[in-house]
Amino acid sequence: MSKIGVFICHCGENISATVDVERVAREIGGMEGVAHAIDYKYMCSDPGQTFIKEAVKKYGLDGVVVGACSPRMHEPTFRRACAEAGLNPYLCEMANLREHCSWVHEKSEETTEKAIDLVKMLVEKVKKDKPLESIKVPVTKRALVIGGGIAGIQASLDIANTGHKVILIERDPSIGGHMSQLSETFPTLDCSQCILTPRMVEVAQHPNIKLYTYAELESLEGFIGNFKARIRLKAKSVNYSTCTGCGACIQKCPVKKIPSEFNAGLGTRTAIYVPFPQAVPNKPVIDRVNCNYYKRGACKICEKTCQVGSIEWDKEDEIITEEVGAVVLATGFDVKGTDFFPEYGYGKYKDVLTGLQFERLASASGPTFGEIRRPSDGTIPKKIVFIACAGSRDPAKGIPYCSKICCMYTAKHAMLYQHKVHGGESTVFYMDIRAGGKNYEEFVRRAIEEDTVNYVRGRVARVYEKDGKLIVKGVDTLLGGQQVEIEADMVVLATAGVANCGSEQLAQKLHVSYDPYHFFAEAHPKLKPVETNTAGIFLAGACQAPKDIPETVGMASGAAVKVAALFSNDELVREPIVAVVNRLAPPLYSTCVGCFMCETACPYNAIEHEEIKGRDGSLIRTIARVNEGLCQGCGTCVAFCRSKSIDIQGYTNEQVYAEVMSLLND
Amino acid sequence: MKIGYYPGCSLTGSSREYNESVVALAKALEIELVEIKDWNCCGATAAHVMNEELSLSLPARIMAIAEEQGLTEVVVPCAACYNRLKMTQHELEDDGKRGRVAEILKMPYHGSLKIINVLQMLETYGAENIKARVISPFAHKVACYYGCLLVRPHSILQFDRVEDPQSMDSLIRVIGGNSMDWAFKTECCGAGFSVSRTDLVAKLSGNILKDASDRGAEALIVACPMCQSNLDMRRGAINKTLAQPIDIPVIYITQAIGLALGIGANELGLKRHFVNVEL
Amino acid sequence: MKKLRDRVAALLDEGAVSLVIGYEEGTKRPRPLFCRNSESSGKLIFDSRCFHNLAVYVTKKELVGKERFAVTAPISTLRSILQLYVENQLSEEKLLVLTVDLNGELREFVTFEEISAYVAQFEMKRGEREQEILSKIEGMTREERWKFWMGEMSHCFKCYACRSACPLCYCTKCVVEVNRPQWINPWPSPISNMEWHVNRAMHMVGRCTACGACGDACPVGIPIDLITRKMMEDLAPEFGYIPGQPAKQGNALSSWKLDDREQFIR
Amino acid sequence: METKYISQGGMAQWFESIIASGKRVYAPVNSRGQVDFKLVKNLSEVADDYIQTTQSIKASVYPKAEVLFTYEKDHGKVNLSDFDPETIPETVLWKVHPCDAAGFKPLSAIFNWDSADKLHNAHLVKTSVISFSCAKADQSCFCTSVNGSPGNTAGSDIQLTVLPDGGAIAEILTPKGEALVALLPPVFEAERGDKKEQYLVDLPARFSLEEVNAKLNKAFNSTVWKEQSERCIGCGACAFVCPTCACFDIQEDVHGSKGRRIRCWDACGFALFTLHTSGHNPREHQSQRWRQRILHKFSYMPDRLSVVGCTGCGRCSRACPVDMNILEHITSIAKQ
Amino acid sequence: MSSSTEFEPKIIAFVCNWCTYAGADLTGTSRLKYATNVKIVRFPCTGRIDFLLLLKSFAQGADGVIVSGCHPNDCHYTSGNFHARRRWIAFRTVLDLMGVDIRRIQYSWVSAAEGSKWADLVNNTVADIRALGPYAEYQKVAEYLEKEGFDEEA
Repeated sequence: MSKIGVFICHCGENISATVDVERVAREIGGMEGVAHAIDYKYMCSDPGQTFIKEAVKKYGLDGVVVGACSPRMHEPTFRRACAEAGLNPYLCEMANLREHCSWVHEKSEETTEKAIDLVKMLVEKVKKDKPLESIKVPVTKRALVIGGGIAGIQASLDIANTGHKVILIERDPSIGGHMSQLSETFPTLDCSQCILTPRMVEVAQHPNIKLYTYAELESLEGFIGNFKARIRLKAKSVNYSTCTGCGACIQKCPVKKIPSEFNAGLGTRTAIYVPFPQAVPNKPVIDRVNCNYYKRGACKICEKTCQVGSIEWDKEDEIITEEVGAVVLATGFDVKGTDFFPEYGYGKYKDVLTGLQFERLASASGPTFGEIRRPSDGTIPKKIVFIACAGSRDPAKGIPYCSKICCMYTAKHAMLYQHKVHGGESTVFYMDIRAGGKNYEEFVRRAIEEDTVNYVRGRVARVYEKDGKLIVKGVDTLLGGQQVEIEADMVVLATAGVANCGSEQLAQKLHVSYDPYHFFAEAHPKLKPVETNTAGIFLAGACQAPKDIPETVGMASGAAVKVAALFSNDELVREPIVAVVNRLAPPLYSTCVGCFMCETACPYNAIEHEEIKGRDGSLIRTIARVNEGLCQGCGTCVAFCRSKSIDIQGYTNEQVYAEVMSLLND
Repeated sequence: MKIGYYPGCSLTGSSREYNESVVALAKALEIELVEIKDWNCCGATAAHVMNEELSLSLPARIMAIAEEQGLTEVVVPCAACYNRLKMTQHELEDDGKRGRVAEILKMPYHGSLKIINVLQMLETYGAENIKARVISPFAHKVACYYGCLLVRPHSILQFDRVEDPQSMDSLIRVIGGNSMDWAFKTECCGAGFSVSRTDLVAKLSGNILKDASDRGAEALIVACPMCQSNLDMRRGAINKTLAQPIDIPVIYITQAIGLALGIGANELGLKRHFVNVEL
Repeated sequence: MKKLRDRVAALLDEGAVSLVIGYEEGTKRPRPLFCRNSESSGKLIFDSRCFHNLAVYVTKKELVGKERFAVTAPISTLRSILQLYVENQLSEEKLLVLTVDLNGELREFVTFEEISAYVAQFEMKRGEREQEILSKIEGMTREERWKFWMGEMSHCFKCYACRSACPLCYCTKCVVEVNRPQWINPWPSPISNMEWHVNRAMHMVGRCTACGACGDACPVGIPIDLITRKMMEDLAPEFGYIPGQPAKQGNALSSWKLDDREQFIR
Repeated sequence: METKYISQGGMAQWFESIIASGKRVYAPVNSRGQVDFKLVKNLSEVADDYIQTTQSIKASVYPKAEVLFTYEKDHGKVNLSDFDPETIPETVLWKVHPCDAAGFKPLSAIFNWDSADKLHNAHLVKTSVISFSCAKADQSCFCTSVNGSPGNTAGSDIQLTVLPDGGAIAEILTPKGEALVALLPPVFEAERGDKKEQYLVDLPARFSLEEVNAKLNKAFNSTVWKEQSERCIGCGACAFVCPTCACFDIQEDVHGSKGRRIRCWDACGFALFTLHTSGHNPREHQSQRWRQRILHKFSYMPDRLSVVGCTGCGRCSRACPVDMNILEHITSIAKQ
Repeated sequence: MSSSTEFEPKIIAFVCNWCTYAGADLTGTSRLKYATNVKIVRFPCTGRIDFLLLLKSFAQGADGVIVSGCHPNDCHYTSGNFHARRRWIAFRTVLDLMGVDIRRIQYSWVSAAEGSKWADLVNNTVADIRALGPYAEYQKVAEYLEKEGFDEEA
């Protein structure tokens, strides 16, 4: 007869507000097999957990059910408490009385009865629980960081500095990401290149970091501690071992009119190019789409000019395989283009720019070498208008969230403009100024007070071009909603920060869930911001949500320490929720008849063939066997097995059957 | 080619020329317009401000009798009527309202009718044979003015682009005209304030006309009787507010195409404009 | 027939095979025969009346023993043998398949591919018994179908002849004999009978070749072969497989397509 | 035991009176292309031109699934409600063949072997059998070889032998029979001296029981079992249609804290019938199971209960999917 | 909820742990209300949900069943929901052939971010099943044993 302890939590009054917890404890106490049932205000608190431990020892419990919040939240907590009290942690189950009952129903008779049913269901399940030992799995102490922006760089350096090997892959020809495109950074206005390039060089020279640029993840198999990543090294058509980075080929390349991605389309670049002067690695790549040789088979000028002959015309994409134990996703974010806004001219006005394009104008390595000039006619704009919240906080455009960094970089842009264009007049149309970081508010105040930036609180209805001027029609809600019309020379839109293109496909390759806006979903918004639901895969930076550089770096270091923790011991302890094929005494040996339908169903091909031989070595039967290292415990094989020969620990057929029966009968 | 035709009050009243030009053009393009028998007023923008049931029942009755007369598709030249009919069709997808309106009408309403405006009709049925029939190309630099009701609310009307519509511009190009890029395509002309607050109409329409003439437009092309009357009939009040008067004419798209197809000015009703039309 | 007998006798005499499974004349109709020596091959017959699906014996280890054996197979047995190959129950070295084709020629097959090629010529059609009952069922409303099957199911007394007669039911311990938990109530009652036959149909998804053995074996004459046949006919186009001609790998139920039908999923 | 005559009209009226008396009447009915015993309300439903029903009438006294007792657990206490014999209604089995009627004896022999089975006996007490002698038979019938005959009255309360004029010779054999006659005594006229044997089918004996019994005592390890049972696919059809097979399985029908203990038919032909929890199976091969079926009926029961476990009805041969003809097998053993 | 004599359907929800269970948690955290008739059973994946469980639920008195998991391509185990979807197609075909009322099984995809979709799913399903009424047709048959001469009433 099982002796089960049941502990009903009030959760402050989150549960007790609508569920009569005393009655639940009382009725469950009377159930068959329940030796001890109490209710307490905070089960997850220390006193709460000590109740459990004492009860386990005092009553010699062989099963514990905690009726409280979602098991996704505190199952580990209570299982650890049981383990400390000497009870096998897998004999402890949680009934979700908060999210699935008290919070979603009114206070009524039915709500309490439902709570009782839910607890009763788990009591029946615990009766069928078996003690399980966690699985030890070897850990490959090498990390894969995807994305070479500041997030990827910081994470790689931190992991490498703990002495573990890191593989950093970056899709573009050089690492640096969006930060390398910035001129200065708020709130200190220190030059972005100056604080970033040393880190980039450190990455390139760090003994523990293997850097693959112009490379993308092809596929990822395996599981935490034992991932196998296949990486596609896109053909660079330049042999990096012989190339000295002298740049002669870049000068000579005849194709000069390709819009430069690095300059956000303002400047141009050649077919064989290095994205920006401080690029790491500082060696060129041939853009096969626009290169004359690849288009029409002619030219080859760069080959002629190269003294060391490092042009490799027919180099193919190469796929390499790396064994890694953890993955850090640092693929960053993107900004919406001006063509996304009908009211600002569908992107057809040259002098309506995005924040990133303004950064490039302001940057010394930009197309205008730091001077703010109009892309249309190259003149210096006397009047400039910045429009904050372009696309962000706009449900009609499908982007209801705030992109967090635009208020700050808009203030910075205005400040830079005032410093660079004396006598210039800048206006910022804003809804609210969000400057919550350290020294952020002071920075914005400085822009308003010292640099005389004219802040107008109101939205801009339309921008249209007339005689070379951009007519900005807005409203000033602080002056009684008076309509404002400015004839500006340049308009800068602080466009919304969105997920990087291709993030959805990458998430599906890694089985990481993502939110409706294709940002990667963290395991828990408050308590697990750097982890994902997929064990062993961590998040850093704006790929999780738009954020500024300080937060990104903090998060990257957070992800790095998670990886370091994973690598701190040689073996990884894994949940024993894996499938097992039943074994019986001879002559049957197992009810499995070797049809191996489970093998075709298993997404992790964790099912192997096991040959049963008699004493004389003759083959008796071939049955299925589960490789418990590979098995992730999805249970698809269990529901497929016709003879019910395979079962999954933690959700066995008996347990699940008992749960359903207890729900439907009283 | 047979299509249902709903002229609406303004086309039989203050904007008769729009009706004449539509009928003339349709005849020239061998499109047979079957006017809905015993049609009633669509309630225009006034109704839905005062009484929702009235504003839904009036257009619903039009569509119900059209369905009863076997029509599957109806062209509605007036932007306001087109807007009301489309909006009503959308509102009546909600069973509750549909039930209530069915009670009022005491006749079946299916909501399967296809409502199109004059631009859509010309695009789908006329595009090729307009091009083939152009006799004297409409070689003028014009500004196409869409007004507000023709393209909004976009989520329901699903017609052209909201901020920078192109359908009239492309038709003008088909008949050899040069439609220029300007900023007031969908700015408000003052609409219903024409009578109560003529000063507002003068200001708003004035801005529109000023921007068009500053950019050298020889005429304004419209597809809505309300806009036409504000920009044309109120020209006197408008010119009072402007530094120097503007005398560029305001004609309908159907009239412009009619001219290109060689249809006579009288037949197109070009003689009825306040600002006389010499094109 | 004579060519078949001589060939079998020769095979047995040379010791090429230790057993030949075929048909012999029975009380009312032909019945399975197990020739272990050339004398008994004289009783072999092979004509259109031979109905039993001999594939049900090829997976019985105690019967066929360890050495190579042969089976004379009409088209229904051939299809079942293909499916058994796909499910790793047979090995090509152990089984020799004999059949008499349409124009009376004796054919021998060893590999899966040979059998597949031969089977591909035969089209799978409903007999008029199946057509008559199935068209009646297809015309019924849901309530009528429920009443019809419940009426039929009340006669079933769980003798499991359908399971024993089916070549693809080769499990040593069937799900109905699993009692922790007792998924399907083993005692005869309309609901447990229905649960048993739904489960049987589900275990036949993508596998059943509509040979009719189950329907023929049912002592109380319930048309259970029509359940699996109708399921097969409905799901074959849906899952994109040709019944009776299985692909070498995988099974229709345990593979999937990106664009599987899902209008019923909210 | 007295012999009477009952006219065709008299038989119909008598049938009405039995129905009117509220007894449950089962009779062979031709439905779904098969003839089986079903609850009938009037004589017209009863089938006539058939040799044998598919299933025996065993189900009337040993249902294929019945509730032994129901229980309800209530916090440690269990209240149990036992099987109540009163719930079994009076039943009359109309137009049973002598081989079925004869089947009750071996069946009850098993159920009263060492402890009297309450349920079976309760059914038996409430059941009265009106058998019809056989005028036709087919090649599967062999009642004459197992101490039976087309006119055998063993197990019947009343046996009618239908005459060409539609009336019948009525042999009233037991007090239950008299009770049935008492429902409408006038229809039973005096005996007309017809010879019953004339109307019985002539069925020559195929083998002698003693000879078979003798051969079987020495045949335990013979190879005959393997040869005969090769085509047997191990289903339960023969056992379930057999009037004398009595093996059963105990099952549990649980609904939360309430439940019922159920007895249902089982068959020695099933592969796992004798599987031990240890995994060992004394009868692992089909040949052993077939041997058990034959020896139980033709050797063990005669030796221990001095009754042959087979009444020669031939149902198992007709129902067998692979034509395991018991008559053919027994005769081949007898001739060895 | 209404505790009047109105029929209160008994509904079981078989959900996958990674998406729908988390979605239901989100419904809780966002305090959206839904009917108490539905009780959730947690599975690691929709692939783990055995069709026999659905059959058993109806036999034991359930009036309706909800089966829900991750959207296609979102499955934590890559293909669990694809396998489940194919199994559901086969299962619905067989059940419909046998005359079981497949309207009582509601299939859906609910992701971890769709808390409101879960609440709507539950409320709509409860309303649909309440409209269909108790599944007496199935439960009445479930109690019968042959002894009571079931086939007479069939």
